[in-house]
Amino acid sequence: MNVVAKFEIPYYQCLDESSILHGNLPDSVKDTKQLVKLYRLMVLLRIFDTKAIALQRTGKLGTYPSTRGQEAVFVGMGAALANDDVFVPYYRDVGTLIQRGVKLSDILLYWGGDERGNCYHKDSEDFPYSVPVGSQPLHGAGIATALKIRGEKRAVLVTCGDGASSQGDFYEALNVAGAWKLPIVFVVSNNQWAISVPRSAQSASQTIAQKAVAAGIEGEQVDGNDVIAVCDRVTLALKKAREKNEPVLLEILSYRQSDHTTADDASRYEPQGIREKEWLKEPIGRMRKYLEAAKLWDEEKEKALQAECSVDVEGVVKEYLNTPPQSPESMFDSLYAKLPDIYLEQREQLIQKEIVAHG
Amino acid sequence: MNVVAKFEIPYYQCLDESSILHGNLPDSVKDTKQLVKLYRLMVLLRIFDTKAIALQRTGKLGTYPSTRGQEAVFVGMGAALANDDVFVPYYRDVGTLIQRGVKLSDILLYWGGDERGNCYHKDSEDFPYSVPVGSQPLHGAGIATALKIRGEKRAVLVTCGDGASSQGDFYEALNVAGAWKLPIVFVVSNNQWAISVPRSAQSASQTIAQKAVAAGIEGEQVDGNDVIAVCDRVTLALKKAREKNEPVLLEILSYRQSDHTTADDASRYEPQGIREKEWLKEPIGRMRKYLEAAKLWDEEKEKALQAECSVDVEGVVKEYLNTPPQSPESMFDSLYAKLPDIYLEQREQLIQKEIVAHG
Amino acid sequence: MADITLVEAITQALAYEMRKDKDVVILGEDVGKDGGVFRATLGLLNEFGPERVRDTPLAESMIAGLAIGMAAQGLKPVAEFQFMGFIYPAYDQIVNHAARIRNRTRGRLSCPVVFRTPYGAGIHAPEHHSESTEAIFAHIPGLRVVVPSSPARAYGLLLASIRDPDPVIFLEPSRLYRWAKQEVPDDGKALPLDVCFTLRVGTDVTLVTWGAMVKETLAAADTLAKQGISAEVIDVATIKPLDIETILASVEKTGRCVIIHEAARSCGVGADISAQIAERGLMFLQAPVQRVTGYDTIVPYARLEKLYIPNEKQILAAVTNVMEFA
Amino acid sequence: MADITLVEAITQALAYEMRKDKDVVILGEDVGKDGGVFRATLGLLNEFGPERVRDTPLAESMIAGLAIGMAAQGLKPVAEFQFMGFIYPAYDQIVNHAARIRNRTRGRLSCPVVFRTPYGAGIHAPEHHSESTEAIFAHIPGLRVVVPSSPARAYGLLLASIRDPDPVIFLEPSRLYRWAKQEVPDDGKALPLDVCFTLRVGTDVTLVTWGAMVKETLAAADTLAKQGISAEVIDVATIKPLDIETILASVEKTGRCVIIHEAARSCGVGADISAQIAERGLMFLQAPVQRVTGYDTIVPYARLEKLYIPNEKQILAAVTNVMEFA
Ligand SMILES: Cc1ncc(C[n+]2csc(CCOP(=O)(O)OP(=O)(O)O)c2C)c(N)n1
Ligand SMILES: Cc1ncc(C[n+]2csc(CCOP(=O)(O)OP(=O)(O)O)c2C)c(N)n1
Ligand SMILES: [Mg+2]
Ligand SMILES: [Mg+2]
Repeated sequence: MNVVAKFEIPYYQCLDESSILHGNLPDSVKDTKQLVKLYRLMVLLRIFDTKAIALQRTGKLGTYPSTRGQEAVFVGMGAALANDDVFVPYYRDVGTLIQRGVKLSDILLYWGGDERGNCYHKDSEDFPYSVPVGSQPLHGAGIATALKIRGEKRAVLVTCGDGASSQGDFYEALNVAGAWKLPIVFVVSNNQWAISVPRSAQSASQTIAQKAVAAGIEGEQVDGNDVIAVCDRVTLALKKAREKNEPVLLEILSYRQSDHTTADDASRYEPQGIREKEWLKEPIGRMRKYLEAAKLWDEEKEKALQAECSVDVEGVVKEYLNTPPQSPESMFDSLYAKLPDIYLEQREQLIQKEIVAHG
Repeated sequence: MNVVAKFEIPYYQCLDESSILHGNLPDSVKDTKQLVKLYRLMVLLRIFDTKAIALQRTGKLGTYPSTRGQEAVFVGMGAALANDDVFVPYYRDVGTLIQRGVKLSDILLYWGGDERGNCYHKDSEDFPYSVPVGSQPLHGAGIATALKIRGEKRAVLVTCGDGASSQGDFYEALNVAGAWKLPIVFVVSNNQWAISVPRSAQSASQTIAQKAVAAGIEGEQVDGNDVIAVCDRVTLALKKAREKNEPVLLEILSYRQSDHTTADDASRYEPQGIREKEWLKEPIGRMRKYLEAAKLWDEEKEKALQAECSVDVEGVVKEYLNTPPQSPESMFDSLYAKLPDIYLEQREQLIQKEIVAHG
Repeated sequence: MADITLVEAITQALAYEMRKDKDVVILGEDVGKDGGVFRATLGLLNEFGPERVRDTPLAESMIAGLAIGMAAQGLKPVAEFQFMGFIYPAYDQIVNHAARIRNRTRGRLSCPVVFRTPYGAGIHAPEHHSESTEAIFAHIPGLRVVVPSSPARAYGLLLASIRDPDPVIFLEPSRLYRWAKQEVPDDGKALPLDVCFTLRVGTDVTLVTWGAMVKETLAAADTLAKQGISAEVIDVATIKPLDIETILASVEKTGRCVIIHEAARSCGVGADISAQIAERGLMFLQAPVQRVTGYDTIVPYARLEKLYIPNEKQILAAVTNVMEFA
Repeated sequence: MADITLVEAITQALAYEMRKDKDVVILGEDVGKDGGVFRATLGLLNEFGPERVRDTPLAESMIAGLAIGMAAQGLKPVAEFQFMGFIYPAYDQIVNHAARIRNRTRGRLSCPVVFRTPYGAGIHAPEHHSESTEAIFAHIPGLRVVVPSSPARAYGLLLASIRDPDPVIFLEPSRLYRWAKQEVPDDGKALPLDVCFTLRVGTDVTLVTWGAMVKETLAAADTLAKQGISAEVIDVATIKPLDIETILASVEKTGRCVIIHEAARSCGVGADISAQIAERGLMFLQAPVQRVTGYDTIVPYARLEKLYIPNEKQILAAVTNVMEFA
């Protein structure tokens, strides 16, 4: 017996569970303004999240998936992206999206059941949320193919959950990214659950990062409660993608501190005590403690931030609730570049139906 | 940075390119009768293969995929299977099938365009050829699930090509086999080509065996020109599957010494000289040389075998050519357990159509 | 006996058959502890254990492929897809293998699988949770397609589907999951898999429908009755094979027909029914068959979905059309 | 100018558009050096290089998913599936994403992809190489479905499909790939994507067909002409959106209609055409519309496939039926 191939999966953390920094601050997050910005965004996210859930509970929003506990994952990724990179999100991300110029009110609009929540700004090349789990890594690979064909030095960041890593499309995307040397970074936000199915039941693989081995690309695990590590590892991976066309798979480990969505009740299946235990590693408190120790943050600043975020979120909610409805015929108006004539009659019937319904 | 996981991919060979045995004969192939049997089957396979291609060229058979160069893979696997294991083949396998009680004439019938080539013997639980590349590993996993639910100590062997290892279904099957600890062995017969696409263009992974890492199961590479190694590694893997519910992925390396099928022309894309170079490792010559050195074989035996196989194959061809045609309505008769009444009219029309056509 | 909902009738049928037949095995995403996102498999893990109620990794093609292998071994898998919009990754396995294994082996192997999934719009869910694409299965030889629309029919048709030796696509209208309750004796009695259900007998017009649209259609029939129009209401229920005889007999009697379905109009199952009536019933048709269907557009997100779904008014308007045709 | 076959016309269209528009990129299995298993992309790798003529790993969902991402970036991918029986793993990506990206983003992103694949039976290939399942795409809003049946139409329709800003399923009848040759000027002129082609003008009966069945239908029209029956032959060519007006106008003129397609009968596209004629043309129909179709069974392996495919005799019999209807 000879050994023909060997692999190792590294794990990265900067700020440990006790908010102690190991080594120096990495280049990408060295700037204190950047550190504070990451923190502020995480706080905004959590306040928004709480509000969104409240809106859902009072019938003002549809099903909504909480980001609670995963703030560092999404905020860290968003901060690592360059403006002209292309982002392909999955449905749980709010923190990256807001750093891509997407309005929080649009995110509410989306979950409120209005397609216009996916419009973003006109020039955005980012994909909207993709609901079918695991379908978006291939879109990311396609975008990366286009960027590479054109010789542009831009990268793609595509995200999905741990459950998504069981989908065939996920592996196919990793594989082609390796085979074609595509400028793409795959992030699996491993929050330990796919609705009621725990990570351990998804796969016998010790890590999700090692799924990269199947594609002959690099894979690494990152502490997803450590926004510094997340931001840094994603930054480096994107750089590698942009400059060397080397795709990377990052498994970012955190914990879903919530039900799967507002339609779910995790108490049915989540063993007691885990959530509380995992809470000790939670990203916002960890970062705050670090910032305070570094004299970059204090109680007063915190209060001001909380107040500011609440006001912002209230404004966002107002904007959301005041959005005028789409016309019924909008159902047809983006179906094709130009609606084929044979569907015009249906479009007309639809308008009549609406008039009758409200007339 | 910590390392959280490490992996190694082993490579197995018993008989090297010069027919030198490294180490002792493994237990599973120790018996000299077994050695000779493996050789004889490989020779039969090659004679059959040559005949099948000739039949196709003269319009007596449909498209046919040659097994030339891959005899050790299929013969070795077949010898490793226990009678009550379940086999799920892909379309290129003849060598395992004949060891499963499938008649060579049935294999011709199949490629001759007759579904009855998939009937096998009534009690067979084996799957027939599956044409959609990469679809069969999931069937294997399903069969293994059934065996495990019932607590039976049987295993499943499922095969596919190197191209198939790019399909999502392939990874999904490996993954669930690991997650559910299924009694299954996956064999990838890596003949270096998927029609015109070379192995190197399928995936950046250094080996296909390492795709097992993604699923948290064992993976190994085996010399596919060495029937002893193939038989032994498959035997051991099946034992592991049966006794410990530990799935294994075996990448068995050989070379496609032919066009993809009779419908293909490899000279369009196969670089000159490779095939000849690879021929030096070819399994039948390698084994013969070993057997001769071990005084288990000689020119006379060879002549007798060749003659015997040719006679056998002629018989098989005769049986094939003399098979009476299926009735037209057979098109309907296995569609459902009982054909729903509304299709009876179509069935009747079909019978009439046939009568008109020949009347 | 308490009245139960459609989804409870599903659970009841699953439990009944699992008690009776140890080969019945459930698999799907979140079917275990969670009991499925609609609670259709609630309590089954507790009663039958994790070998027979299997939470799968998240992969629909895998769910179908596993079920096919299990079924070939004589198990009777009931595979759940979380929503019909997520069945498409399994389309290859279902069409290329489930529907063909028996035929491919001339009957040596078979595929007694039930592929269950919630289906249809109207529950204010996100995109892809509102599909009604029964037509893409109804076109495929070798499959059966079944759509229950009441607790009793859900129970009886699911039992029949599990017992059927061939693959069945079993589409459960999620809008009706908790709509109406009904007493459903747990007697293990299956309903036939290729006979339409005549829910109302009538003489003036035949309303042909299935799935959640049975609700609006029955409401329309009530309204019509008040207007003195006697509507016969047929719940097709078994989309494939399609019992066209019952429909034809009704249309022969009434001379008029409106077909109602939620799926997009073009190449929907309604087209096939209409075509068959036109082919075989032209002589007794007193007006062209009308279809009231979903639009040829993507089901909109929650805010507009109600406008997408055909409503009673549309059905009444179509009936007026066929009644007034001259 | 030499006459060329249908498959050569495909190559000619691809080359023309790739020369004109650098955003056109080809991807698929064996499309490079091999030129595709039917040689539809022959020579393109040499002319346009491996960045624009891309051999992919073997995975159809991947091919579709890549094309979607590439298209959102403004490329115009032409993705090849080796046979229609292997398009099913891509069904999810096509239906849930390609068909919906524009609508999902209210027009911000779009999906100008052509999904090409050989289609239909009659070439003595193994299982899964003979599919005609256009109906499963014709039902899906947001897609176009195009089927050429002559070299000239293949050329013009493929150019139009590549230039169209929305996803097109382009089905190439493999039985016709090398059937008839025709002069096809390489002038870059596209044909319209939503207009039927009237191949023969006639007055007694309308024959509606598409794909490989155009061959048998034209033969039947010839035979009918000899019998004194004047048949109008319509090649639908663009299955979705469907130009029903041309068909209705013809049926209004002839009063009789036979629809011919190779796909299985139940829920085939013929049903939708028949239903639309029944809805809107009942007044001028002199006989029930007849469908001549493939059977509701799995296309048999090579030995029996000829019996599966509708033949001229069946078409003539159906015409006799509609002509003699009273
Ligand atoms: C293809 C598909 N199958 C099933 C679902 C239903 N579903 C929505 S989210 C989810 C779990 C996803 O888990 P994971 O990928 O870990 O992401 P998370 O929600 O935990 O962030 C499931 C099964 C879906 N949206 N798409
Ligand atoms: C799903 C699917 N896609 C495409 C094809 C067409 N096809 C048949 S064999 C083949 C190559 C398979 O290569 P590999 O898996 O390496 O097996 P090999 O034929 O080399 O033994 C292809 C693309 C198919 N049969 N199924
Ligand atoms: Mg998760
Ligand atoms: Mg190969």
